[in-house]
Amino acid sequence: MQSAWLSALAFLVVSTLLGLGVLGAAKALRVRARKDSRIKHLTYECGEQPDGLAWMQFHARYYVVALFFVLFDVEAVFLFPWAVVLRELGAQAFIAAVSFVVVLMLGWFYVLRKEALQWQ
Amino acid sequence: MAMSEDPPKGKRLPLYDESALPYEHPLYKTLLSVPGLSVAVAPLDMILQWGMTNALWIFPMATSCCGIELMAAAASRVDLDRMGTIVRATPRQADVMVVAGTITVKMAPRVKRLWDQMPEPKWCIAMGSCAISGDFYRDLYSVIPGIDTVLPVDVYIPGCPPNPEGLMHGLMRLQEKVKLAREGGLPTREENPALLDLTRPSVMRFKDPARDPSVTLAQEEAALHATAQDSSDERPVDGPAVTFAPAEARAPDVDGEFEAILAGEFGVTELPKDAPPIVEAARHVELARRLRAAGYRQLVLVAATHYPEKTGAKAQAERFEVTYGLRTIGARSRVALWRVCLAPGESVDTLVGVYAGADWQEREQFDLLGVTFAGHPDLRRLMLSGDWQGHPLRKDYPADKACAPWR
Amino acid sequence: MSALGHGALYGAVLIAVMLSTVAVGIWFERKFAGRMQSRLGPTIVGPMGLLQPLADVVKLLQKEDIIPAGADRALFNLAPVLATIFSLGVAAVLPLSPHMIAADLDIGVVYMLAVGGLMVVPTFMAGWASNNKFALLGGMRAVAQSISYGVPLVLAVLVPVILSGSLSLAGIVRWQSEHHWFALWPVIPGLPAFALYFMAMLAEANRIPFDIPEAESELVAGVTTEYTGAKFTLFYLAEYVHTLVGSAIGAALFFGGWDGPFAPGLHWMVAKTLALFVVVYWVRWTLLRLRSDQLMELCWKWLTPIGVALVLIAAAWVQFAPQGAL
Amino acid sequence: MGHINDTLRALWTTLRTAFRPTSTVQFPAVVRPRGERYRVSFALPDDENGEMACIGCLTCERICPSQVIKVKPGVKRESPVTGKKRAYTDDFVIDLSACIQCELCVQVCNNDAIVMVREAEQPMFEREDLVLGFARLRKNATDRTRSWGHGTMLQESQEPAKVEKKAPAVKAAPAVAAEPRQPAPRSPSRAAEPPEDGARARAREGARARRGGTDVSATLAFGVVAACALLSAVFVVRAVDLIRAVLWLGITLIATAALYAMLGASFLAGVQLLLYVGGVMTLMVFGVMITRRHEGIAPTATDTVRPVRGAVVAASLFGLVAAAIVNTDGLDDAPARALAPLTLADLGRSILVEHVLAFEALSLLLLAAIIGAVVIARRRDPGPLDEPTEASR
Repeated sequence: MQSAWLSALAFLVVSTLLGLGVLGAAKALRVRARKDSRIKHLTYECGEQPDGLAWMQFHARYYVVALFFVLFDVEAVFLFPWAVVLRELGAQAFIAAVSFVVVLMLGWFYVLRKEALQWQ
Repeated sequence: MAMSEDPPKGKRLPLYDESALPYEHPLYKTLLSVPGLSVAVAPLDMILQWGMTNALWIFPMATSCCGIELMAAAASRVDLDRMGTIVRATPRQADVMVVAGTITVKMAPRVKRLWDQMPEPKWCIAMGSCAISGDFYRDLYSVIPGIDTVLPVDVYIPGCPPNPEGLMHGLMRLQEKVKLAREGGLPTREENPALLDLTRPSVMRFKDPARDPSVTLAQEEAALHATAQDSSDERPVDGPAVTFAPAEARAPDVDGEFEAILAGEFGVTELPKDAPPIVEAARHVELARRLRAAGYRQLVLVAATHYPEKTGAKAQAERFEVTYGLRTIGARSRVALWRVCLAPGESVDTLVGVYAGADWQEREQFDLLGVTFAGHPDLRRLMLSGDWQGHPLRKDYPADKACAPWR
Repeated sequence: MSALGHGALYGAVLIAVMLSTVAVGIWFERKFAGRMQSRLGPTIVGPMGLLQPLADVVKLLQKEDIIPAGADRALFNLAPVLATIFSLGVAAVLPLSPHMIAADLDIGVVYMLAVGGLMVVPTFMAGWASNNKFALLGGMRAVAQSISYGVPLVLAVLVPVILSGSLSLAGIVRWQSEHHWFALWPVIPGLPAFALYFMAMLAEANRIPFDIPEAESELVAGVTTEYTGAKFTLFYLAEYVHTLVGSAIGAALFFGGWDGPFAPGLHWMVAKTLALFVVVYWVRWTLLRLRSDQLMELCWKWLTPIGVALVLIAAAWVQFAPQGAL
Repeated sequence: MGHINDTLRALWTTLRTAFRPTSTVQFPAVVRPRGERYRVSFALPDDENGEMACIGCLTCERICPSQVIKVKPGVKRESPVTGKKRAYTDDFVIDLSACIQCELCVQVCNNDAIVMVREAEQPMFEREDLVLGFARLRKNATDRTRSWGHGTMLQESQEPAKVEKKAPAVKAAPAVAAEPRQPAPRSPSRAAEPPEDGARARAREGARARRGGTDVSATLAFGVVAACALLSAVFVVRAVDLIRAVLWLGITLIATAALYAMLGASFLAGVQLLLYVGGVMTLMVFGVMITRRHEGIAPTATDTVRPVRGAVVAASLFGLVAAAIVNTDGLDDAPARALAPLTLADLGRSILVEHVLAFEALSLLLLAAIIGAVVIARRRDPGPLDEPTEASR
C-alpha cells in the first residue's frame, strides 16, 4: 500500500519538476526590457488608474456556499465506506444509509425553502 | 523640383537601429561571451524569431468603425486564426496592439498606459486613417494627430476603414518587418522635405529622432495620473436642495404669458424677431423663478456664444451672451427663451437654485467657453480633462497650439 | 524497481505523453472550432498549422515577465506551479491498461477527487496575489463554482463505486470488464451519472458553458489577467491537462477504461479518452456560458438532488437487482 | 426538457457545420474579388488622346474634406498630341494616411482625370510611405483595376432624372471563387503494439508489492513530512497576513494527510485532502474575504493578552490529546498492527454494524449544521445583492 503512495509522490515530484522546468526555461529564454517604467507594473484596470487596492470585501453568500460544500461533502465521505461494504452487509446497510441521506435531504429542502443559496 | 518621385533623392535615414530595440535577450549575451557557443546563436535566434512572429496575439484597441473590421478579420471569411492570431482581452498576454479608431486626447493616456502594460516584445499596428493621422479630425481640439505621436507604430494600414484582409496583410507585413530588421535589410527611406511637410503632424512622432524627450516624459506623467486629474466623475452635488412643486394636472396655457411677464414685471419691451429678448443679468434669476411658478418647469437650454472684440479701445478678451431656454410640461408645450449679455470680466448668477438641471449645463459652458457662473456649487471642468489649458470653443482659441502633451 | 522509481518513470512518460497530447489537442481544438464556425483554423504555421501550439509556446516563453505592483510575489509565482502539479498529479491513478498504472492506490477515486479538488488553492492564490480586481473576482467565483460542483462530482463518482464495490480505479475498470460498462447497464443510475460527472468535470475545469470565472466579456481573463509568458503558459497547460485527465477518468469510471475487443487495452483507453476530450471541445464551441446565478441554481437545485437520487438508485440496484442482471 | 432539446439541437448544428465546406478565403493565396464600387486607392489616368488628363484646376484639392491632396499646376502649352493648347499639372500628391475614400475628388473632376482603383495599397512601415506620389499615381492607372465611378458619370447621376437616361446598372460582385478545400486532418496511423507479456508483468507486480518501502526511507519520509507540518504550523501562527496564514494552514493539512497515508490510512488521507484542504480551507479563505474590511493586508492583532490566552488553550488541548493517546489500548504492539492496516471495508463494517446509531445521529448533526448555517446566513439583511461591495468606498 505504502508503495503505491510513494509512486504517487514520485509522480507529483515529476509534475513539480515540469512546472519548475518551464519557469526555468522561460527565465533563460525571455527578453528583458531595456527600460522599466512604473506604468508597466501598474495593475491592469482597462487603462484606468487603479483605484485603491484590489482586496475588497465579498458577499456573505460565498461563505454560505463553502459551508454547504463542507456539509454535503462530509455526507458523501461517509457514503464511501458504506458503498464498499454495501454488497456484503445487505439490506441493513441499505436502510441505514437511506435514512442517513433522507435526513440530510430534509436539510436540503430547508435550504431551498429559505432560498439561502439564491445567487443573484 | 518635383515634390515626389519614386525613388526620391536625398539624405539616407536609417529606419531601424538594432541597439534601439526596446528589449534585449540576456541569453544571447551569455552565449556570445562563451567562445565555443556563439555558433548556437544564429539557429537559436531563428527558432525564437519563428515562434515570436508566428503567434501574434492581438490586443484590440478598437474605438470606432475600424473595430468592426477588426472583428470581421477574426470571423470566418478572413480568419486571423489561420496565422495563429487570437485576440486577448488583457495586455499582459498580447503581442500586437491594433489601434483601430480615432484616439481622443482623453483616451490617449489610457492607450499609452495599456501599451506600457504590454510585455516586451511588442508591436503596434495603426489601422485606418484615424489611428494613423487623426484623419479629418486631426486639427480638432479633442483628437490627437495620429497614434504615432504617443507610441512607436510599426505598421500603418491605410484605409477608412481598411478591409479585414488589410489587417491580415498588415500582420504579415509586421512579420516581414521583424525578419528584415533581424537581417538588417529594412529598406532605408529617402528624406523628402515636401512629403514630410504634407504629412507632418503638429507634434513629433514617437520615433522621430528630433523629438523632445520631455514630451515623452510629459505623456508618461499624464498616463500615470490621468484619472487623478479627471473631473468627469460623478460626485454628490451639495448645492441648494431643490424641491419640485406638486405636478399640476395641466400646465397653464395662456398665450403670450411669457411676453406679458417680461413687459409687465421686468420692463423688457423690445422683442427682437430673430433672437431671444435680452434680460438684465441682475434680474434673470428672478425671472426664472417667476417663470417656474408660471409653469415653465423644465430647463432645456443653457448655451453661450463668444464675441471677441477685436478692435477699438475695448479690446478686451471676451464678451459673452448666455442663452437660456425653458419649457412647460404638458400637452401643448410652450418655450421661453432669453439672453443675458455679459461685459468683459462679468459673471452671471447661477440658476442651480431654481433648476437642478442647470448644474451640468452651466459646467459645460464653463468648461468649453470659460463663462463663470456666480454661486454655482461645483464649477469644475465637465468634459475635458482636468489639466486642460484654455477653453476650446472660444473664438480666439489657438487650434494649432499645443495645450496638452498630446498635441 | 522501487516504488519511487516506478512512479517517477511513469510520471515522466505519462506527463510527456499528456503534454504532447495537449499540444495536438490545442491544435485540434482550433481546427475543430474553426470548422464549426465555418472557418479553417491554423493553416500557415507548419503543415496544416500543426506547429501552431509550438510557436505559441516558443513565443510565450520569450515574453517579458511582469509582476504587478502591490502583488504578493511569492504566491504570484507559486500559483502556476501548483496548478501544474495538481492538474497533472491526478493522472497518477489513471489505469491505462491492466498493468499500466503509475500508482495503484486502493482509494484511487478519493485521491482523484481530493487532488482535483485542490485546484481551488492555486486558483484563489493567483487571484488574490495579483492585486487585481478582475483576478480576485475571477478567483473567488472560480473557487465558489469549483466547490459547488464538487458535490455533484462526488455523488456522480459514488455511483460506479457502489455498483462495483471498489474505490480503486483499476478495480472499477476490472469489474466493468468482467461484467458490463456502467454507462450502458444499468442504464438508469449509469448514464445520468455519467452526464452528471461530465457536467461537473466541465465546471471543475472551468470550461464553457461553466467558464464564468474567466468570462472575457466581464472579467478580462479571470485569475490569469495579470499573468504573462511562462506563468500564463502553465495555467493554460493546467486547464487543458485538467480536461484531459477528467476525460480519462470519465472513460475509466463509466466506459470500461481499457476494456474492449480486438485491440490491446491501452488503445481502447486512449481512444475513449480522446473521444471524451473531443466532446468537451464540441460542447465548448457550441454552448454559451451560463450566468453566475444560473450556474449556482443548476448545481444546488438540480444536480445535487439528482446525484443523491442516483446514489440511492444505485444502492437499490445492488440490493434488489436479480443476480443475473448484474 | 426544452433546454436539453435546445442543447442537443445546437450540438447537432455545430457538428454538421464542422463537416461542411468552410467559407474562408485563404487571403495571401486567394484574393477575394471586390465589388465594382469598391474603392481604396487612386490613379491619374490618361485622356482619350493618351495624355495625362489632369489640367491642374485644383478643384479636387479644394473639395477634399481631409485636405490630403496637393496639386502643382503647370504652365499652359501646346499638346504634342493634338496640337491644341491645354493646361498641365507638374505634380500631384495624395496622402493616404488621412484619406477617407469619400470619392469627392473623383466626383468633382470634370476631366475624369482622377479615379479610384480597387486594389489596396499595402500596409507600410512608415507613415510617409503612405503618401502617393506622382509616379505611383500614374503607375496605378495602368496597373490596377479602376473602380466604378468617374467624374462626369457621377455628376450626371446627380442631375434631376431624365426620362430616357438610365443610371448605369450596378453589376453584382462576382461570386467568390471556389476555394480549395483544406484536406481533413488525418488521424495518425495506429501503430501495432506488441501485446504485453501477462505472466511477466504479473510477476513484476508481485515483486513490487512484496518489497514495499523500506524502514529507513519511511522514517526519513516521516521526518520530512512531520517537519513540514510543524514548521508550517509555526508559520500559521507567525503570519501577519490572514490569507497567508490560511495558505500555510493548507500545507499543515496536506502534511497531515501525508502522515495518514504513511500510516496506511489511505482513506483518511484522501478525506483529509478532500474535506480539509479543499473545503475547510476554502471556508476560511471565504471567511476572511467576507469579514475583514482590510486595507490590503489584514494584520492579526498584536496585543499581549492574546498570545497568553492562546498558549493556555493550546497547552490544554495538547494535554487532552496526549492523554487520549496514552490511554489508547494496544499501542505496544503498534508495529504488528501497522502491517495489517484497516481496510475501507473494515471501516464500513464498523460504521454500519457497531456504530450505526452514531452514524444516524451524525445525519441529525449535519442537518442541524445546515439549518444553523441557513439561520446565520439569513439573520441579517444581506445588503445590496451586487457583486462584491468594495470596502474602500
